[in-house]
Amino acid sequence: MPDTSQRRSALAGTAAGDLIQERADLWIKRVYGDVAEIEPPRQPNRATANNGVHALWVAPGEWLLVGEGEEIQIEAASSDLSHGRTVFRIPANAARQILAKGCPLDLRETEFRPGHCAQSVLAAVTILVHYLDDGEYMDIHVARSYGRFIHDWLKDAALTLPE
Amino acid sequence: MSRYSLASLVRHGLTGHRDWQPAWRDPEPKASYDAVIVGGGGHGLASAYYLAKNHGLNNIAVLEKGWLGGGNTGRNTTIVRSNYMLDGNAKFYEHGMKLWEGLSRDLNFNVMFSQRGVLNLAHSKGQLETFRRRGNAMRLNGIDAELLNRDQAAAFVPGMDVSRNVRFPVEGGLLQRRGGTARHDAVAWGYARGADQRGVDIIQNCEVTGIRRDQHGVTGLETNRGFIGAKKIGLAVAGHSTQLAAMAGVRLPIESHVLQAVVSEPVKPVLDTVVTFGAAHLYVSQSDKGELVMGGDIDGYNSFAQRGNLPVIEHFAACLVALFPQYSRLRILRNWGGIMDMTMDGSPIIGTTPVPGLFLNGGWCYGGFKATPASGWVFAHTIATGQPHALNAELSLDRFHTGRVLDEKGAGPYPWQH
Amino acid sequence: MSLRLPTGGRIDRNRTLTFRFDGRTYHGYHGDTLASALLANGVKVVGRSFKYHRPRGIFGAGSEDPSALVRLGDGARAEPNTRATQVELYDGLVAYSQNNWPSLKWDISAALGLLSRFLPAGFYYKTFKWPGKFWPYYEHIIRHMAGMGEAPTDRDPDRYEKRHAHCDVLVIGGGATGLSAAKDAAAEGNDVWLVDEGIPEAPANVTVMARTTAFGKYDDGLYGLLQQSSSDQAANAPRQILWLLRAKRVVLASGAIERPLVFANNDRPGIMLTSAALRYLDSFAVRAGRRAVIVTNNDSAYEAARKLIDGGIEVAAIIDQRHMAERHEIAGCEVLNNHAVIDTAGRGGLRHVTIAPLDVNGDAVPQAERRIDCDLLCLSGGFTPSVHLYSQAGGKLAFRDDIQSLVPDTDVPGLEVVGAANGDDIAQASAAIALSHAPGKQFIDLQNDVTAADVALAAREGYRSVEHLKRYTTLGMGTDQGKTANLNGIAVLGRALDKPMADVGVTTYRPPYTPVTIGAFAGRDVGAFLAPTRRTPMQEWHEDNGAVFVPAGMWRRPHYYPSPGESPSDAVSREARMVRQGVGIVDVSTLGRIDLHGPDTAEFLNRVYINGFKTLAIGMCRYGVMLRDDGMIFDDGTVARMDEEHYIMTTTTANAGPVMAHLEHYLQVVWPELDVHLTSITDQWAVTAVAGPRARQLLENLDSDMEFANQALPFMGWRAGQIGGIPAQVYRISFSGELAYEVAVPAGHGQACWEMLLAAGKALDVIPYGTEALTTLRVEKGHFVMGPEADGRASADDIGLSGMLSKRKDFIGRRSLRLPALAPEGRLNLVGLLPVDGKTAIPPGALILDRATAAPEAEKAGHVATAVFSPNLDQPIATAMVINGRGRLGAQLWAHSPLDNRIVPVEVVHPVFIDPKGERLRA
Amino acid sequence: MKKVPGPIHGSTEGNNVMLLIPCPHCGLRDQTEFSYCGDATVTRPATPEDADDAAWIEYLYMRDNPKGPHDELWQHVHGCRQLLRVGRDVTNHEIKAEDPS
Ligand SMILES: Cc1cc2nc3c(=O)[nH]c(=O)nc-3n(C[C@H](O)[C@H](O)[C@H](O)COP(=O)(O)OP(=O)(O)OC[C@H]3O[C@@H](n4cnc5c(N)ncnc54)[C@H](O)[C@@H]3O)c2cc1C
Ligand SMILES: NC(=O)c1ccc[n+]([C@@H]2O[C@H](COP(=O)([O-])OP(=O)(O)OC[C@H]3O[C@@H](n4cnc5c(N)ncnc54)[C@H](O)[C@@H]3O)[C@@H](O)[C@H]2O)c1
Ligand SMILES: Cc1cc2nc3c(=O)[nH]c(=O)nc-3n(C[C@H](O)[C@H](O)[C@H](O)COP(=O)(O)O)c2cc1C
Ligand SMILES: [Zn+2]
Repeated sequence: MPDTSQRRSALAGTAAGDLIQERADLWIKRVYGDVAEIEPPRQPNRATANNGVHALWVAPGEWLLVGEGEEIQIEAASSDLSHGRTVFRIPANAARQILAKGCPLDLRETEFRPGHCAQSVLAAVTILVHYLDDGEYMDIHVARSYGRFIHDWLKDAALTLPE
Repeated sequence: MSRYSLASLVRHGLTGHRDWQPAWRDPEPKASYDAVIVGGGGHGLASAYYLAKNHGLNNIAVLEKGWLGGGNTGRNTTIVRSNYMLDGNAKFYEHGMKLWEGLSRDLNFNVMFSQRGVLNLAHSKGQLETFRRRGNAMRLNGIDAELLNRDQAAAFVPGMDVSRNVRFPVEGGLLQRRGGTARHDAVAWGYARGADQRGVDIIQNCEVTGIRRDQHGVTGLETNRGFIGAKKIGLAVAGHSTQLAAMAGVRLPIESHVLQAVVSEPVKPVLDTVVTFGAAHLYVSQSDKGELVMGGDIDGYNSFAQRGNLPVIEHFAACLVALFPQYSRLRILRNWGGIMDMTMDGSPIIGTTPVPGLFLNGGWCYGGFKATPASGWVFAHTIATGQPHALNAELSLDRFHTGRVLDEKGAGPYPWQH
Repeated sequence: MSLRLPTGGRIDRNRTLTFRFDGRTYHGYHGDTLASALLANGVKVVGRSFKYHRPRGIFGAGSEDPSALVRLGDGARAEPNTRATQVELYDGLVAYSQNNWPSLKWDISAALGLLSRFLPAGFYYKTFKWPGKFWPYYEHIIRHMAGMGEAPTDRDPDRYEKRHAHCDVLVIGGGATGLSAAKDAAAEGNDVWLVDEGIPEAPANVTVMARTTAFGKYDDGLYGLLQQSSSDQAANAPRQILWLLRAKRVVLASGAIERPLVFANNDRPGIMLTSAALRYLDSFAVRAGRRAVIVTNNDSAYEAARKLIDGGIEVAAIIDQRHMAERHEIAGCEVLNNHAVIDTAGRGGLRHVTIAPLDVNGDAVPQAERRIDCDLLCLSGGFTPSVHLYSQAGGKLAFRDDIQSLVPDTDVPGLEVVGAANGDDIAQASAAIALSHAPGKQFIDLQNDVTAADVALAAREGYRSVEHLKRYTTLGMGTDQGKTANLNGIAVLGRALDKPMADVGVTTYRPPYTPVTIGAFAGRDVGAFLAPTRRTPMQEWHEDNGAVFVPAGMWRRPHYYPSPGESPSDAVSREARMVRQGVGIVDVSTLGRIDLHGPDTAEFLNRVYINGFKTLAIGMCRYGVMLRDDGMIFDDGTVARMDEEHYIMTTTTANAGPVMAHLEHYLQVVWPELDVHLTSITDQWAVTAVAGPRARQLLENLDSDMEFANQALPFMGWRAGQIGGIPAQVYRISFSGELAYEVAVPAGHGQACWEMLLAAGKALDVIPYGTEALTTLRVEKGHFVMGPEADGRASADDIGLSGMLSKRKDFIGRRSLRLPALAPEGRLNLVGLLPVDGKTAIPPGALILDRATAAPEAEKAGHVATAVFSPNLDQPIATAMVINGRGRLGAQLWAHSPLDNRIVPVEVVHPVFIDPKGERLRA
Repeated sequence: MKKVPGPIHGSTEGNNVMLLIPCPHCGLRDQTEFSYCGDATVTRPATPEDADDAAWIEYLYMRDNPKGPHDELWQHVHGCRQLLRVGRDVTNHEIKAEDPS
């Protein structure tokens, strides 16, 4: 199992921001078919959480498991993506304003609520937005190779906040 | 019919321009013609003109459902070039280029053909090598071509950003100096006037709704103005080729897509050539009136709507600002779209069809304006003789039946990727 | 009394602003527009017209104004063709008139006016054809005469933003109608947006967007809005914001625009729309003139006259073109029915107008003409509903005779047109033209200098469709898009053709409603954000160690790593030589990697590749080639079998995305019965290729639990283990023809692994190498790649891969191999080339001919695909695609590169230059 | 096992038939999240080897290209990556609401 503490961030060498935090400690797995160990959401655009492990719907019969602590072992086939993604955690309010500058999702509070998730596009890059249940933060996932680009983009978009 | 000249302009000026004659007549359709061209765009009108001029046919008509030149002829970015790589295309377009060079005088109508050069920019070594191959192929076909390095490109297009620290630095480009632009509407009008003078009936507001045929071939056309008999029918209805061919039971390897264009507000001369951005899709030139005229990729899905959506326009703008950051403060004045035939190999189709007497001129994709004179020339030949001209032999519909396609980009049978 | 009234208006008299126009200093107030401030200062002429360079003044008060175009600002912030009526005044504003030289007052080109009788619409089509070579000179002059303002020459320093937004109801237009619609919609609990070009009132519970133009209606309920920043905005705030608003329901309350009337010399500064004169009074407390005449064809003029009089403007007369039994009375003002203005006079302003009664045909009776002194002429030709967005949305218009205008006629789902935009509450009007035979020009389009005579000429010459009229005369093609001109153009054309206006038709309405800044469309997609850049896990190392980069799709890959003082070609040769002689490492993390899971994966791979995959054993890899269904090579790569139902596929860098989409397409659409899951794992892995005779030695120096001996890890095998504590997979795959391995570790450990490899190879003189050496090595080995050799037109047989084509199974593209075009005879084959003299470089991109001179008719035999200098053969070599090439081995041909005047005799050889038996890679 | 869902039903919510593409999984989404994949009525011969040249050429190259309702494939590339069948009127880009079946 990869040791996340030694993982080199795709943002290494860049200045960290206050508003936009990288979640470098997550493990991520894409799982296919029935997952017995965790109750995944059956509905698209939804995430469930059990014991710090989030299960996000990503495609019919496919989920993304995202965890903070010990990686859980599962029976079902899966692809490890722990190193393949860069995840940004942004206060929900700021995230809404920043994402509006490049992402077509309807993120109005009435439409996109805690526990929701959605895949979309930001500046021509595929993203996944996950509104954490606490209602305070959104996580934004991108493929690692785009991590630096999206980081720069988000930081630049945040420059003029609040407006 | 009076000739156009400086002298005639002065003479008419003195009489308040009251005596100018119509550039073309507005005749009622006859019961039948030796040949009927469907589509009063540049291609249809040029075909009629050369049928009359080169082949002596004068009992012919052009049927146009709307107004002359209101199709893609009236809505394109007016770039004329012959910088093709594959022989089948290169020789044909180069013949067109030669016709362009004498067109204003031939038609006695100034089509404002402006050989200001067409520069395709390369942004990587690999792209430059691809251009090198194309340039060499052009030169071996007797077409002018120059490969410019970055400094030469910068000198050729003053004001262009060739700095290194940009997302897509300019590495050089392929230049065809004889390429350029022309006044698109004038091309339709000039051919219409020339054809009309030679006896061709140009009939506007006449929509073809059906094609009649018997066991020997075509016999005529149903139109909203009644049946019109025709021994031969030439289709030149860019964007609607599949619809018209289907009226005669012919299926085509074509899909209709929308291509958009925009113009900026007019400004004093700033850009003296045609430039294409190689890293993404944008071409830009400045019209004689002063607008920057821009086009790029198709919207990417089938459409007959003659209008497109914002993402493409946003992309044009981003590319323009990348090349010319100083134009960022100019404004877009108007934005429109045209419906284009996109073929499965990105090359046009001119020639015979499986139906005797029915001829097809279509599939022009992004690039049929520049083909107008050559297309008319060889289509007239094909209609008059029943056989393709040497220059359109490879552009036959038949090539799809053998798989011998003419795929300039190697993109395969996905029209939205050509 | 000055032109500015002491009270009234929406200006703040406590905030005096200083601005400059054409170098002179003026003052205005906060709340002014540039136009109102100029008027207040008595400035009448603000520019020159497009064609005849006639003086132009302020004609309207908003976006409809065709003529008050100025250049705003200097240097990098200069903004040509800016409508003075829409510029909010700010302190220090500078503006300049346009289209004149040497000055606004004395403009040389205005002399063209004298020649104008020889320059009717379309004159350029009739002349300048002879002599042909002179056209560039004529064109040069025409171009310089045309154009309007001057484009800035420096990079735009401002920032633009783009925003996506969503709402229930969008109300366009903040006039009385729009406001009440917005209030109603908000009361129903909707999320309501109200946008207006100006500064509308702000009702409660409504998102009000001032200075915001709804410029376009696009598919899917998408409206493009352009929001202009106010002059008070924070310094880092965006200059403009382009909103992409999706509204469930839209209320179009865009009002109506007043129409001018057409008569001789109707373009002088001092002539303006009545509604504009009222706006200047109401909003800015500016009198547009001291003594006015109003000319009208409808009742709205009378109320306007009262308001002007109340505002302190003397109204000398109301000239009503209508033939009416009864005359309206207005105190202190002469009212004339059945009269028209037939001419005007005044230099740089208006001095008097000439009026005359109309005869029964509506023609002026010149004998009865008379003059009225005035410095303001208000035009009141009726109102044209602003139906632009409705028409863009596909709505159809109908002509309403009573108001002489086009109004909405059909339903557009989701869009409701209300108020004046719908033709409601608009005064009845008669035709806007009364023909006079006065000699002056009767302008219809004030910006493009299109006159009634031009329209008549177009009709006479056969340009009778309204669309022909537009293109022949340029009517309505200016920056105002004919907002005040088009209807009058239709009226004049109707007269010329003797057709009712309703039958003339209207030109197509297109976005944008008012011009939109290119920078705003580009938004944030500028600079580094023009397109994404991808970085490999080792990118930082490459940057820190002097790599020269080359773009590869969205990536930037190390091209080569020059040593100090080394030329690029020397660096590449050194790298390629070192790999063949020792060992080198290259970052190949950019190759696409796809995880395939599921019981049917082997079957699926078997259908996707031309060669068989069913026999691939766990622990082994296989090279495969994919075709498109048209039989052309699509991609190549390797597949490793990880487990019973788990495989990993690699693709080329450029095709990673397209291959994924291709696989998904076949899986979901063509063979939905196959149970296979695909996931892109390109980003999960950092992959380094280790190549060269010392590659195994290098790996054996690592701290690893894996064994790399031939028996333990044979050619095309793979193993998993760890390297220095990092989990790793090692694949024995080679593209260079050397003994080689690909070492894959999770991306976060990529740089650590790379550094470990370098350390383990230190004693072996390991070097990092770039893509150019990679190219050299693969050309030496005769490997084709997508692009140069397989360019989308090459079949497997062309490349010499027919041996790989499985005969035992079907696969994508197989059926096309039987098409006549794919029969081998006459096709281009991949071959190698050597210069006959053994030393002359083969020009890249050269064409191959079978003779030394290129007669234009010469048949081409093919082309050079990739040309390199081979340090290992110590001579130039190339791959080429040559017609029937495999049958021509040993033949001499010529590589022609006319672009740089090179012709090189070459010998056709087998494409594999090094180790044709493949002993090195199996070593 | 995955299947291409049947024709998709455009939303008529708010009386606003739109080209927002209705992904049967993710809901109404912006067109920029999708890529176009061509005419959905084109069917690949089940056993290509048995198709004659004419049938194979039909499949590869010939299209109806109707001017009106068009049954087409879009892939939700920036979303669930499923290919969807969408009925769209190509004369006005409206995605048609169809009877659920
Ligand atoms: C935005 C855009 C930019 C372009 N840029 C360039 C460029 O820079 N350079 C270049 O070379 N090419 C360009 N093109 C392509 C070029 O415009 C076309 O290929 C060319 O104009 C086609 O001419 P045409 O005469 O065949 O077609 P059209 O001009 O479209 O004429 C066809 C005519 O047929 C009529 N018609 C259709 N159906 C019927 C019917 N049933 N009955 C009667 N009449 C009918 C139509 O009304 C139309 O007038 C561009 C196209 C577009 C849309
Ligand atoms: N006397 C007449 O003939 C006459 C003519 C016109 C209007 N009116 C009266 O004026 C009253 C108000 O009419 P109304 O509210 O329909 O129109 P209005 O002209 O008062 O308001 C329209 C508003 O829409 C704005 N606008 C137009 N297009 C826009 C766009 N694309 N983007 C952003 N803003 C845009 C304009 O700036 C303007 O503020 C009515 O009661 C009517 O009777 C009378
Ligand atoms: C080369 C070129 C230049 C154009 N310049 C202008 C222009 O200066 N002003 C304008 O309003 N439209 C201009 N147009 C666009 C036309 O107004 C019109 O939009 C286009 O011909 C398509 O027709 P449609 O919009 O009527 O469908 C130009 C079009 C072309 C092809
Ligand atoms: Zn989806």
